[in-house]
Amino acid sequence: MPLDTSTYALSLLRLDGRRWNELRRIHAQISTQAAADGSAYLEMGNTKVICTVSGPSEGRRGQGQGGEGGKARIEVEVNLAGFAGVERKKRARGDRRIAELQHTLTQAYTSTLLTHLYPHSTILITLHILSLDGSLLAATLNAATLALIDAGIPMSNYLVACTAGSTSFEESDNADPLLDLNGQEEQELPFVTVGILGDGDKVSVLVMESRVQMSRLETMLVVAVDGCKRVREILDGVVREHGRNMVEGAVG
Amino acid sequence: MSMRVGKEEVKEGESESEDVNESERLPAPPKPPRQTHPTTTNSHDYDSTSDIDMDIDEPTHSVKRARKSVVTPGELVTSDPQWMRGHGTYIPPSTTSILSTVAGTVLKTNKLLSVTPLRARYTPEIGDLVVGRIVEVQARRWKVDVAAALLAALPLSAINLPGGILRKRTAVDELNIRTFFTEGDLLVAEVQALFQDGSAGLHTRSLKYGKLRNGYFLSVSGTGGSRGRKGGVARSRRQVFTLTTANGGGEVDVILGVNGYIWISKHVNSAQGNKDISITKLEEQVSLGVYSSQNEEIAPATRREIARVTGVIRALVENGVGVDEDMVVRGYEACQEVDLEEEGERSDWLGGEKGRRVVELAMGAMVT
Amino acid sequence: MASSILLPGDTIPPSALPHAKNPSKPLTLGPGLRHTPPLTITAHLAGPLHTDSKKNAIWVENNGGRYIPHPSDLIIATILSSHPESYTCSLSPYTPPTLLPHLSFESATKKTRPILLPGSLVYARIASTPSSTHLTSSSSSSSPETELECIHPSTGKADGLGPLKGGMVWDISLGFARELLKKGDGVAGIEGVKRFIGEGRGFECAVGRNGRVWVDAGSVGDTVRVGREIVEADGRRRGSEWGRGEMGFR
Amino acid sequence: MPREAEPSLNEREFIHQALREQTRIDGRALDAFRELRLQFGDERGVVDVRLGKTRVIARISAEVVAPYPDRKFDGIFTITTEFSPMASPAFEVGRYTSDEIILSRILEKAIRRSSAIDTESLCIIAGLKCFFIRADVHIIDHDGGLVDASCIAVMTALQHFRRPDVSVEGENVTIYSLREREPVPLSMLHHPLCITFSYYDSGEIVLVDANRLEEQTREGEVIIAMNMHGEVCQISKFGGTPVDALVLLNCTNVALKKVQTITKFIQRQLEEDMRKRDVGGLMAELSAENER
Repeated sequence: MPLDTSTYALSLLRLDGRRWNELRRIHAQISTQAAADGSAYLEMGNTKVICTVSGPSEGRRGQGQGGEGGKARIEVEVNLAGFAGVERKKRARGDRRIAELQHTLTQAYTSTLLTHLYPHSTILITLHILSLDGSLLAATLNAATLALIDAGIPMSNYLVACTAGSTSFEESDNADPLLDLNGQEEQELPFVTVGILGDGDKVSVLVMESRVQMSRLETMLVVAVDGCKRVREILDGVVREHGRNMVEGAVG
Repeated sequence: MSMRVGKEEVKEGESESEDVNESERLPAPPKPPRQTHPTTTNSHDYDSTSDIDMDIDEPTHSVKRARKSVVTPGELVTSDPQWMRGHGTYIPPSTTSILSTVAGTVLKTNKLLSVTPLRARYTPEIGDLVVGRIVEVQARRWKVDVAAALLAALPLSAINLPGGILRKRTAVDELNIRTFFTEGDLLVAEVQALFQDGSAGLHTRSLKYGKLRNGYFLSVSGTGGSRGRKGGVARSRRQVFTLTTANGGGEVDVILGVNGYIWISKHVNSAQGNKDISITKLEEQVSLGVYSSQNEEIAPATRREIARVTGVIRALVENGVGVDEDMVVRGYEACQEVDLEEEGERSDWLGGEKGRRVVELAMGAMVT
Repeated sequence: MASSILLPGDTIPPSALPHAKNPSKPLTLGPGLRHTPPLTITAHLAGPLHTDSKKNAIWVENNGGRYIPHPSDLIIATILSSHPESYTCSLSPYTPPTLLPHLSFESATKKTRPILLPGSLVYARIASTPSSTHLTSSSSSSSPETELECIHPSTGKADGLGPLKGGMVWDISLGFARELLKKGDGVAGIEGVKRFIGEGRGFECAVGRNGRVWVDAGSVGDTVRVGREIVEADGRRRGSEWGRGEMGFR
Repeated sequence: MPREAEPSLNEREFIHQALREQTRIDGRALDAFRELRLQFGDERGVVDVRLGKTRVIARISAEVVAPYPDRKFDGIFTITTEFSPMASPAFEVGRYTSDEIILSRILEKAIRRSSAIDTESLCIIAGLKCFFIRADVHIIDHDGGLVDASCIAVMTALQHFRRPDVSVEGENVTIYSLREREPVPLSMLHHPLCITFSYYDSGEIVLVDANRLEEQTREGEVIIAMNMHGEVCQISKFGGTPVDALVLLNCTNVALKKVQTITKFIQRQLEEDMRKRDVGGLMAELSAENER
């Protein structure tokens, strides 16, 4: 807390020079991996994620065919590179945090993709986190959305995510909301990750891991939903740009 | 305390009224003290895209324009109830508007609206000529990878058994199933049936189809599939053709599987000159070598030309040009021209700049 | 009828055997009993001993948790998947999957057979069980899986069997399910159910020996009421056992 | 191999229809919990929680160990969960299901990360000795609501537990046995509890404390952990059908009321247990004093 609030109260500028409602730079590319059915590379500030999608295809042997109820099964593999953080850390394979992340992505896309169109098949989403500076869940969701669009897998709408925090845990008057926290801010301040479907207020994913007064929650949620809409615009722009190139500029 | 939350009306796709809606539903983001909102920098960069959004809202407009423009998932294609939804679209519950579910171009066939994705895995259709690879041998059928969502099935009863078309399938054939096709074999086949889950049933009951040898396999899948997508195999009148190559390479067969799998091989004159031979004779002849996995002798010059054709197709795909007979022929001719221009040491590699020149030349030839 | 409580290993005294009216009728041993030649009968389940002198039968009543299929049991099965010639069905989580041939419905032919999606319910009879060393499996076939049927094998009539539409399913104990189906009061055990439910209500129901009751009383409210009454009756019935079984946790 | 029975289409359809008519198949109101019963063991820190047919046992144990080198002033507190196949055919020994991962992660976030236990108070000598408090959660019977029941079990057991008293003289640590000194309760900073909301029809119908059948037929869940002072400790909505943001905010309000009710219930039960123990406890203390 002291880290951020002390300077923030004076200058209204955050550690990295942003104002409260500014996103970090989002850079995204799609169709980056020729070998995959769909792929994307996404940077949200210093968080860098690469995602590939393979499928829908016949699942691996011995795992049963597809998901339940004649729908495609979605599998997610997240690989956090050892060099992603500040310190090199060797992570155990059965890391529960990663398992939870995989579960979240699987659940989120099971209800977003139109999986009933591909019975008995499996869609595998593989994510590599190359650099980690906050917004891990949000960045993986955004990257996976782009890669799934590239793979041409039908979805009801964009699933985009963003984080929002608050400068104080307590119920006090002078707490301000913050949009899109970086790694340092995430360690100090309470924050939520919100994933919304489309451009309404339909919340698909909501994860908060810090202790905060419930009155703070509403503000954080509003700011995050607003941020998601801006992220959606940016991602949509990337998809359109790519689409235009594919439709028009065949050569050059 | 009531746990039931009244449903508020959801307005779809009205981006202009979004702000008004939002303030009714959720309180506006609070303003921090002594702070004026800077306008969001990001939205400016993408203003051009929102123009397209609005145009597309007009149903009549959208369909005309959509041939060129790209729609993205969740985008309103039309709210006119007269359209029927096809592939790549969906209608949210309790509305009549059709939304896109993929990024692609709108296609209208009569009253059917569908969105063709920019890129997707191959979706089998009856009558498609596909190149496939056997991945599994079961009791009375093979499972074939055809780059679709599910493996295709090739029943033992749907292949030409040695000894003639009319021969009945026997228990011995079932036991010797691996002598026809075994794991890893490549084959060319036609999609005969589609099953309920969308997987394909194949057959090779024609002399055109069967096991592949004497050549080279190339996959352009991922971009493969239907409706002449850019950078993939286009469905066209002829998927199989023979190319007379230069440099003493002789004739080279090209099989463009609609599924994005391509086979380029030495042309073998098995039935040549025997045009008037009786069907049964032909069958006998077929039975001799048709399930052989042994390559014939292929001259180095032929091998080189096979590689050159492969390079041409790869260059076409890399530069986002649809692959069909016409383009491959033009590409091959263009390649020879580029080769002539080149002086000194010649490179047969058709990547990068040279590939681009070849494709440009081939495209130029098409325009004139 | 219930005389004494047996424990596994107990020997049945000859005095407890039913006094058959027709001495030529062989003694039938039901579940929970084992015959060791020449004349010893031992219990291998715990529960009260029951005898039926008319049928010259003797068995141990046991409210065991796991359903084991026996030929001619009526059960409620859930369709798991469809295959070229049959459906695979589940009777309970611990029972191996069973087969229900597509043609085993009333007036079903290759062309007109009921299409049942996975998750559909059927009321069926067990036609055969895999051959085993069980004493009761006299009529079993050599099929490796339990087979079901939804028609009477000789008449070809459904007799109330077939797909169950709508309604709701409740789980009851196996002993209660047997009790509801006892005494041949109609096929579906509806008379048995009515003994426990207040009069004056119209409802459809089917009792499966695998511990499931299907009820449809028209409206949601009535179905819930009937279903809960059945479940509560089951709870009351074994209430005494359960009350005692409630072990203080130390 | 046992396989968990999927609800049949009839059951799914019926449950949905009933919920649209504000009816639950077990007759509860939509926002009602099942009957909650707590049973304490003879030993301190053992609790048997029953929520309807769901049954969870939690046991707290303490030992003295060396603290982690990077956290010299903190004691250690871990929560482990054990899913037994006796609870449900869905559980297998040695196979981690996503249920298990989610349960352990939620307990971790709700109780440990929100610092329900003051780990600094567990430190005996900085960098050398500290208490290692371990909460073992065993799932005995599974009829839905595992997260809620497990959280209640751990929190109740932590409050019920007494660790041995210690005294420090320089480098010497004396740990007193139960006979020597009355053991001391753990220092708790707050009492978080989890409330799971299950929703249907895109959030139009929201239930608390769903049983297994309702869990299997729902569209999604939101797990909210909070304490009775209105501090939210974690929220988890792992995908599922999207719901309106307002529904989620409403859930936190309901969660607060539920948490307050359950916290008070736990408090009453603990006090009652104390009274029961006190009869003997006071006697024991008196007799010990006499001996002195």
